[in-house]
Amino acid sequence: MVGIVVVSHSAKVAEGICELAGQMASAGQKLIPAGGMADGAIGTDAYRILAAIEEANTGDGVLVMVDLGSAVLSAELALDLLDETVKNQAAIADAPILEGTVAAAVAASIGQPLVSVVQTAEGARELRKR
Amino acid sequence: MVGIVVVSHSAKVAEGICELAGQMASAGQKLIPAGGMADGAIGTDAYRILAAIEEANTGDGVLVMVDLGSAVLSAELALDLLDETVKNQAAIADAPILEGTVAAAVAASIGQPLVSVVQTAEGARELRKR
Amino acid sequence: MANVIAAIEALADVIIAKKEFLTELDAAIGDADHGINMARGFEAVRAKLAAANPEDIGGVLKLVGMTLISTVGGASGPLYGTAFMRAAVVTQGKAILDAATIAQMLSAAIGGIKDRGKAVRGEKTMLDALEPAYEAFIQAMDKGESLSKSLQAATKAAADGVEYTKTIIATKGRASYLGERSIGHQDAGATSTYLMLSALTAFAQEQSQAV
Amino acid sequence: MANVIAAIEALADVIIAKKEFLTELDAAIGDADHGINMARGFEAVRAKLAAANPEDIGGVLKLVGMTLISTVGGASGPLYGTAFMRAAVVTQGKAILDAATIAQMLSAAIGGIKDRGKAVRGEKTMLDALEPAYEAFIQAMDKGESLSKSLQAATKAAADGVEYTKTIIATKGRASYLGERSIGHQDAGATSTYLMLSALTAFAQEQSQAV
Ligand SMILES: Nc1ncnc2c1ncn2[C@@H]1O[C@H](COP(=O)(O)OP(=O)(O)O)[C@@H](O)[C@H]1O
Ligand SMILES: Nc1ncnc2c1ncn2[C@@H]1O[C@H](COP(=O)(O)OP(=O)(O)O)[C@@H](O)[C@H]1O
Ligand SMILES: [Mg+2]
Ligand SMILES: [Mg+2]
Ligand SMILES: [Mg+2]
Ligand SMILES: [Mg+2]
Repeated sequence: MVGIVVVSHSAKVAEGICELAGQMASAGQKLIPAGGMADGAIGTDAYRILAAIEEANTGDGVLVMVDLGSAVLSAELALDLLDETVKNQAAIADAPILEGTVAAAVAASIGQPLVSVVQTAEGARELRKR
Repeated sequence: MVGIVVVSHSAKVAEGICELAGQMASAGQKLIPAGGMADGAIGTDAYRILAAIEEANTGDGVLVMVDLGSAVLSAELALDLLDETVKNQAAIADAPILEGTVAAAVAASIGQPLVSVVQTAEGARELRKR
Repeated sequence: MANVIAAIEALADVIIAKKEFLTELDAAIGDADHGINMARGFEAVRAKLAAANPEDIGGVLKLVGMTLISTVGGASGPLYGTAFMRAAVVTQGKAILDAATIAQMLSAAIGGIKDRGKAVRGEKTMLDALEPAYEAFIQAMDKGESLSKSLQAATKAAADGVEYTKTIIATKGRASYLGERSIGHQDAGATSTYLMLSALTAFAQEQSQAV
Repeated sequence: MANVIAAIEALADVIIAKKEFLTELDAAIGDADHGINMARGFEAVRAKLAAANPEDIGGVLKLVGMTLISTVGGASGPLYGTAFMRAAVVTQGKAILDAATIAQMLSAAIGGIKDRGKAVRGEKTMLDALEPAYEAFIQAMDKGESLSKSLQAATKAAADGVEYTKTIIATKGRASYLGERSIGHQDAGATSTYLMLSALTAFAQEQSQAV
């Protein structure tokens, strides 16, 4: 199963999104929050993201979901800091973080490969709310 | 200033998003989380949303941001339960909850009217992350 | 009034008894909370009914609706909540639950669910149990069947509706995330609708035998 | 090595001293944390440098870069972090900070920031201070100016770059949310770049006078 890392500037947001997506996911689904700084401040930390990606990877790759611009910078830096092998198995989605994570968790849980899980996350942009 | 209510199934998510958006907002900006159930469970509660809308409204209207499908149902029900006058001043955005709230908070903070704030929130769907 | 409250208690009993079953159904194609949600809602309903003293059927149903809205948490909260609130409107000032009133209630409830959820039959929701149940109820009544028999027909139609949900794709609610993979599973909300109808039917039967 | 560490400490001093100023700049068109972020980062850098014993300039800069990455938190974290990491690469094995090395460092830093942030000059970012500073530095060096004078020229160009950021629209980073309304405000990141360059310049001047 593709693992999922949720990168937010807010630890609460990352944890909450993982909880919500976890409701829709199968038991073994990795959903790892990487929110906020080590000291609890608001922000993103590439090393925490890196550790989360390693934790989320069970061999089928990792989808990285990000909230705001600077989270993308930290996530991309985290990928650059990773082993080439893991790096090639990780993808940052250009998708709304909450909506994309929930949709991706369903796709990952049913065993979809990374490309499809990324597509599902990015397709969440088109989900209509009303 | 247009007030903003953030409706999520997760209290953590709603609070965290309000914190993130608050960083970008002016001091007087109302950002009211309406997350989870009264007992802390995951879910949405139309009466909590209703109370949050009333709290967020300073006369310039309220933007309601929602996470997943059933939050929309609860938010729409909350609008139906509101006074006609307040109801006509509230709008549910068809927008990604985190990205839309942050963008909308900026727009609301600079005094944009409700229609523009809704547009800004919904335009957040087009923001590219990479 | 007492028998309406007793009827609601019968609904609460079955929902609470089937909490795990409903949650399992929701786990397969949703977020594994429908039984938890509904049981939380009906526990609260029980407590509210014990404390309140509604004046008419409308008062009872409004209390049920409001309580479900604020305690269920899932999509079923605003949906069943709206259904009961709408049923409350058509039973304002009424004290006796006769067949015509039940028909009006079911019709109002369906209207509420449709307005709220914007679903139609065939989208794998509670409507796939409730709408055929309503139609079967009306048909049986028109044929001159007793209230009890008509409710039996409604419950049978709801059961068939639940079966039917196994064959279709969910296009509303969380199960729609699964698309075609939702086929083969019965809808949790249709099932809770069926369970409530069957509890109401059993309750009506007891009542009619007691009379 | 000691003077490189001392130079970094000079950067830390100015950033920490200007924490509130930088935060205010960011409050106007961003999220009011640039000073907080940078000061947290450089407090951590100070602590790390006190505990570590880097072997060369590259080792110092790598430590600075890694520490900023894990402690700054904002966009400036990965950006300055990458800048220092790239500068570390070109100073591996080096112990003396001469003009040619500084030129290489600045160039590597700019490359790092551009790769990471995908911005170009004119987008109201730190690049609007750093790139002109680099160019002025090179130009002064080419004219045969001293290191100290060349750094002065670089700092002057960075200051002009900060002024320039007041006249343009932000198209990268959080200030881009404001669009045209970002005009009239100076960029916080360009300002912290300027401050660090000016601290480095002052430090180099003291060093040259001491020699
Ligand atoms: N738009 C809708 N219209 C009608 N019924 C719906 C709709 N969305 C969901 N449902 C019903 O609600 C049930 C799910 O309820 P529940 O699990 O309590 O809520 P949630 O899906 O929010 O977790 C579904 O099984 C379905 O019958
Ligand atoms: N893509 C980018 N490229 C270059 N510099 C950027 C970019 N995005 C932001 N910056 C710089 O970062 C500064 C903001 O840093 P900071 O406030 O610490 O981060 P954040 O914006 O995430 O809160 C901006 O003033 C700008 O100079
Ligand atoms: Mg559910
Ligand atoms: Mg739910
Ligand atoms: Mg900032
Ligand atoms: Mg920030």
